[in-house]
Amino acid sequence: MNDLVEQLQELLPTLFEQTGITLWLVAVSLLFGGLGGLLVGTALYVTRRGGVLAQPVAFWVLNALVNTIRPIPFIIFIVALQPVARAVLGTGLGTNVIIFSISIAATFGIARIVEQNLISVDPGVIEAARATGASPWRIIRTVILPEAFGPLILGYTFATVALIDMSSVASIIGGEGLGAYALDYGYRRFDPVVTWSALAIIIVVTQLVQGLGNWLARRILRH
Amino acid sequence: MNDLVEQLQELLPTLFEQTGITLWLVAVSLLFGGLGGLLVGTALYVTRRGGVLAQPVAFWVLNALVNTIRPIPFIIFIVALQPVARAVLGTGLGTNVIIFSISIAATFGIARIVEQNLISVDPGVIEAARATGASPWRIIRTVILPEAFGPLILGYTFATVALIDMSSVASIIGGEGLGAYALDYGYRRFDPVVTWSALAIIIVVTQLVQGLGNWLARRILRH
Amino acid sequence: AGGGDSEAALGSEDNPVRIGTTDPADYWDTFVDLAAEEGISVEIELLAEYTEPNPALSEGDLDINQFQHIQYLADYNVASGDDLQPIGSTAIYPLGLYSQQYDSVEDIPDGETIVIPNDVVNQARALLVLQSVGLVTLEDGGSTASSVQDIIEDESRVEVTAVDASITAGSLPDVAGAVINNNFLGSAGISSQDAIAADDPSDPSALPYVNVFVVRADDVDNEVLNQLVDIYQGNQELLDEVQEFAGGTAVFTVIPADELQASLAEVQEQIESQQ
Amino acid sequence: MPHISITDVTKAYAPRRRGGATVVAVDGVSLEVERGDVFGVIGYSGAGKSTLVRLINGLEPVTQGSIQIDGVDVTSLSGARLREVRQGIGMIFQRFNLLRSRTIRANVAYPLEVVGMPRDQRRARVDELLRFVGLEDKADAYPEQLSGGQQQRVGIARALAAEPAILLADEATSALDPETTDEVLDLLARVNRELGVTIVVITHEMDVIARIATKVAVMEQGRVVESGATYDVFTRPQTDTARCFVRTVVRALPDGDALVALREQHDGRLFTISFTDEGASEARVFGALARAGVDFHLVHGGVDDIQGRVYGLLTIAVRGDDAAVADAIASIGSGVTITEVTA
Amino acid sequence: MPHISITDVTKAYAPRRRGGATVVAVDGVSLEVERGDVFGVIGYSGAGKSTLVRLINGLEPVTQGSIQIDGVDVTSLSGARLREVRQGIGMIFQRFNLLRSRTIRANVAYPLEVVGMPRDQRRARVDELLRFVGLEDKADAYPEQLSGGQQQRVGIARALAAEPAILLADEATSALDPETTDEVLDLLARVNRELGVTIVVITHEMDVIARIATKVAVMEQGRVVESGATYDVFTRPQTDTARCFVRTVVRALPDGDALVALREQHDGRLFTISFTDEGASEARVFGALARAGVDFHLVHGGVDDIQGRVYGLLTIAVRGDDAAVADAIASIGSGVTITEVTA
Ligand SMILES: Nc1ncnc2c1ncn2[C@@H]1O[C@H](COP(=O)(O)OP(=O)(O)OP(=O)(O)O)[C@@H](O)[C@H]1O
Ligand SMILES: Nc1ncnc2c1ncn2[C@@H]1O[C@H](COP(=O)(O)OP(=O)(O)OP(=O)(O)O)[C@@H](O)[C@H]1O
Ligand code: MET
Ligand SMILES: [Mg+2]
Ligand SMILES: [Mg+2]
Repeated sequence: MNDLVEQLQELLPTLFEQTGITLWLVAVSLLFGGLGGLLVGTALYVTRRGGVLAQPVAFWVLNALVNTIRPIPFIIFIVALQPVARAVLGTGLGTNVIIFSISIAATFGIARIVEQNLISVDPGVIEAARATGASPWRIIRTVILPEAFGPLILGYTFATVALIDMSSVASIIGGEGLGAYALDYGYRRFDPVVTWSALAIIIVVTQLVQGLGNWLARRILRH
Repeated sequence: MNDLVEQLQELLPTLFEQTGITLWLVAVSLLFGGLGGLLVGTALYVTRRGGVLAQPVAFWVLNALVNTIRPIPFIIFIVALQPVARAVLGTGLGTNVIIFSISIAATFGIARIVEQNLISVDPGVIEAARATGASPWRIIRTVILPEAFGPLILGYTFATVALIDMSSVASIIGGEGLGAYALDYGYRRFDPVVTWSALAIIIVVTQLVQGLGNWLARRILRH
Repeated sequence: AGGGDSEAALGSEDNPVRIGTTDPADYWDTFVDLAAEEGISVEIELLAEYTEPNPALSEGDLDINQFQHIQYLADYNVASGDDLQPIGSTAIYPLGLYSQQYDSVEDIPDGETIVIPNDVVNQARALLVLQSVGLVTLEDGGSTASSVQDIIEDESRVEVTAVDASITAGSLPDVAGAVINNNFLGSAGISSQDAIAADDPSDPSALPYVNVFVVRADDVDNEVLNQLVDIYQGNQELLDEVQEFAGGTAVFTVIPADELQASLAEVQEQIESQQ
Repeated sequence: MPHISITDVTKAYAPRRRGGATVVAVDGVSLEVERGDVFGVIGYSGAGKSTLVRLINGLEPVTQGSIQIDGVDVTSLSGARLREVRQGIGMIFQRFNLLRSRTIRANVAYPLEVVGMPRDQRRARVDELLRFVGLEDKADAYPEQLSGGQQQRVGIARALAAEPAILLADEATSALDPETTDEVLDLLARVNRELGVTIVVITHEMDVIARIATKVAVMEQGRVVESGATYDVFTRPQTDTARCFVRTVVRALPDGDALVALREQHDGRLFTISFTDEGASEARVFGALARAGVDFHLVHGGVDDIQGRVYGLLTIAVRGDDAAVADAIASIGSGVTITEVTA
Repeated sequence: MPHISITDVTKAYAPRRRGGATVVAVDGVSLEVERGDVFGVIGYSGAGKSTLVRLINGLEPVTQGSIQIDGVDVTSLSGARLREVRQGIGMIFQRFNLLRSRTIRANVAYPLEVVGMPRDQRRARVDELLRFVGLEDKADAYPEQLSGGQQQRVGIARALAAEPAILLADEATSALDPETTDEVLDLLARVNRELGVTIVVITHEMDVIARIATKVAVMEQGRVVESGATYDVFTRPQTDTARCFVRTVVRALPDGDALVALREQHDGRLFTISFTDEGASEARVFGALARAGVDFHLVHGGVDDIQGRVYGLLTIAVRGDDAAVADAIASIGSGVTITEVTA
């Protein structure tokens, strides 16, 4: 028991550091992947048949692209992206490459989430906006996205938790963070204290993220 | 070029076999995880404040549980689940254990997707059902779920693609399937032909799954 | 980016030597300190998968790596058309078969399951270990490229399942036996003494399993990198830590670089001829 | 025992944000609805009518007060007991609230499923209801394929499906054309007469009240400011609100623009004649005027039946000798009220 | 040049499922709306009114035919040019269609944002509009916190916000109480009079037509079955549909239950008297009857102003000698039509 406390005390600085890295990694990839997903998801929604910018060909291409990227196992995806990362970032290893890969993978996952949430927007309000002579782009910005904001918050919360999970794969290419730490120093070294203390922090962070998301969505949805 | 064709011809039987395994694995885990997620997600939705079975304590517990399971890196999750799998299935390895682990992980991921889709249901129709004297259980079954059916289809399509991705992690505990095959015989052996031919099938399967989902959702949403 | 300033001399503060490894081991901290004492700045890149360090080295993300044996390197070079070269040896780690339920190979009943690592090289090596004690029979007598698909079922006593190398130790409760790499013994609390079968590091055929420092071909004579090899091989304190991490299985072996390279060439030729 | 008895009921909506204002939608309302009543509730937009009716079947909890149905306090019920009460109450929603996921047929069948009617009986009952609201041909359509009035009719059919003992109708005819409105009102009247269903009708169409409500309550800012038998409220409205509503049906007291227009078109003096079926005949008025040799025109107003009784409020323009007019009026006697429009 | 000219327009909805029936919602409609008209469209529920109006601003593409606004064929426009046309058209939706994500204020501001009005002007304009519809105190509320009528008023304010040259009002007063209806109709009339806005009013409330529409078209099953100046349609309806609608305002021809009730209460013969402001005074009728010593009652009907002109349709019960009655009626002469109700 005492041993445990002692070991935890020793771990603490590292855990703090790894928590910081995880937060940074998730925040940045959420920023990029979130924006990317918003773009692609909205594009999917507006170009679909009956959408405000109906473009069957654009939809088909985007849809196929999303379907192509999403199912690729993340490990393979990271590796496949390394040449691109090297061209863009100058290296194929490390935290920045992880952020790069997660952002791109997240773009396509989040795109589907965004698309789904937009589909639930009441066609009546879109029609009301069309009747004012608003352009499709304005309708997207001022009607479709705001009307879907509550569900979108929940969608992004979902995605954030998925990103935390994804970020643990970071360890393959030398990334850091709580998940990688739990895998490398806990799981692969059979040290349950490390594994579970890192996981405990991940879980606490997740509770906070989800709590925040639920709270925000409730405020926005007002029911 | 000829070599490639030859190699592909040799691979074909294996690829077929692995495709079958993947389909089986995904279908079964979708069945269990999908049902589990429907249960947990619906429970989250109905027990929330203002829900038809508002139960703050039950909600809190479920919510925390989902938040605890979801962020655990899948690799660690599989391993952490092995003792349970041994108790239930008599072994901690193999395809059944993979199905077991994916089903449980999917339950919690799908739960959030379900919850989100249910939140978009128009409160007015729920009220109309309450006014007829329908019980909460009946309202869930005959109003909430059917009203959310279109978005749910898209949510499950999303989840199915995520399952295909998850199933590739199967390889670490000796599972099979296209993803595992791509990783073990392609990626880990630096054989791009294997990797990409397996991935190509995964992508085709995904296109079909997503296409089916989109088509169904469109039929159900009727817009 | 992790590249550092390529203008500055390799090993200086501004352009540290980037070493890739897959072992989340504390001895690397000691190694960094030792190198610093010699005025060489070193950065450790910890990668999770055996598949990562070689492509990263050849692409210039790393300057040197140390995680593999010659057999693995040869397989990689042949498969991906690269030309990475060993410049120093570290140790040979015998690969052992362990069991919780049985004290000897003879006790293992027919039809039981054995797990082995799923990466190509260790899989083949593990199969050879199993064949050497009569648990399986491999097509064409087996080779360093054998996989579970090469097992002749009718002539084998056990089923074999390949899992991630890191899972093998944890799988012991599920199976009659597991072939476990050195990397996972120490932390799993298993002693190498408990092996009920293993290959013999002193056998000449074990030479390809000697672990090596690897660099890009044009860096073979790089002084700084060679100096790092010397530091590794020459410090007892460090070697003790490595041994601890390996669960006591390491057989430290110092082989001249040209012999290593010759052995590599030989294994590569052998692999090519098998295809 | 009244069928529905509302005692001192208040419903307040808490402010959304800290510092926001609490909205008191229903404010200390007491009402008694007898079994078999068709009870009308009228009032301006936002008066609290919809909220009141939602309190009756417990869709919203009351903030204060109690509501009894058949002597049972429903505000204290919950679970299965509350649901049982609700099964006996049909509700027509102002916003229709149809299930998007169900066809018209299945929407109407919903309450029947809830009360557990067997499938074959259900089918027959739904067909009957759809025939009644004139939507047989839309049975297999989905709500968004229907026009507003068609959707409202589905809502009506649904509310009536399970043959409730109480029907709460929130603006049940607001989207309907006159013919359909007639049919729906006839149906409600029949349901009330033949099956003894107690009906609470919320509406802003005074016409609807005149035609089917036996009693009426007038709401203003959450309070009931006037209530009584329909005929009494129509013929002797006490509040400005009630007068405003009454005027829409018995348009007889011209004011504003209408009055200006009348004065432009008619150069005589304007009088209003108000008569009920209790008093003497208005024919006396016309007779007296005619006999006095006074020229007169009917310029506005009319005679209506409120709940089957005659009520008239007419405006006439009179041209002639002042003395003769005065004589004629004086000769008329009681039962008819004649007032000069001086504004 | 007509402001809006609809030529032979058809809108068909394809069946959802293979084998389903095509719904022809609008069927070969031609109409001309002059600049400054208040053009009413009435018709039973499902007649195609909402669909027609949605075709005018291109919310739905026509299946056939063409619609010209200011001489420009809008059915062939798309993109920026169509949007420009729409910016000049305000639309009030039957189902309100308010943005849930915006406060009331921001909902009303929406069309102003679209036309690019600067923020400070916008604020002032929105305040003015909200004052007008009586919702200043709800400016910061969200749609679901408003009653049905309040939501409709927001929709009206929004449609008027950008001072459109054409206003399409789909059941703009269906959820409003009479006072608010009056105010809204007055506003529409003012907007029409003072700003010359052309208004297309879709409604099932004939009353609304009587008060503001200069012309009216009657739709039935997708077709226009009757159209003309409002006064003409009211006084001389040609189709059953039009008659049915007219009757709701000038309730003068009792039938069905009402007639039965009248017969029960009055034992004389029933006559209807119909007169317009073109003809002679109905006073002659009363005078003649009074002089003939015949006892008569006004039992039903009234006098109304349709578009500022008088139109009367009265039912009287007459008791007396048949010969005397015949004499009296014969003595009346032209300008007034008297018919006995024999049914
Ligand atoms: N999207 C659609 N798909 C199929 N049929 C439709 C669709 N929209 C409307 N209809 C049908 O077209 C006809 C005309 O509908 P419309 O909404 O124009 O009627 P309306 O005259 O406005 O009726 P109301 O007074 O009830 O609002 C109706 O029969 C309706 O069911
Ligand atoms: N959920 C809510 N939150 C806050 N205020 C509300 C809510 N629901 C209704 N109100 C307010 O309560 C008042 C009464 O609303 P209610 O819907 O009962 O009016 P109503 O008499 O039915 O009006 P209408 O004839 O326009 O339908 C209104 O001022 C409305 O804004
Ligand atoms: N250290 C490992 C072994 O010798 C190396 C495997 S090859 C990547 O077993
Ligand atoms: Mg209301
Ligand atoms: Mg309509």
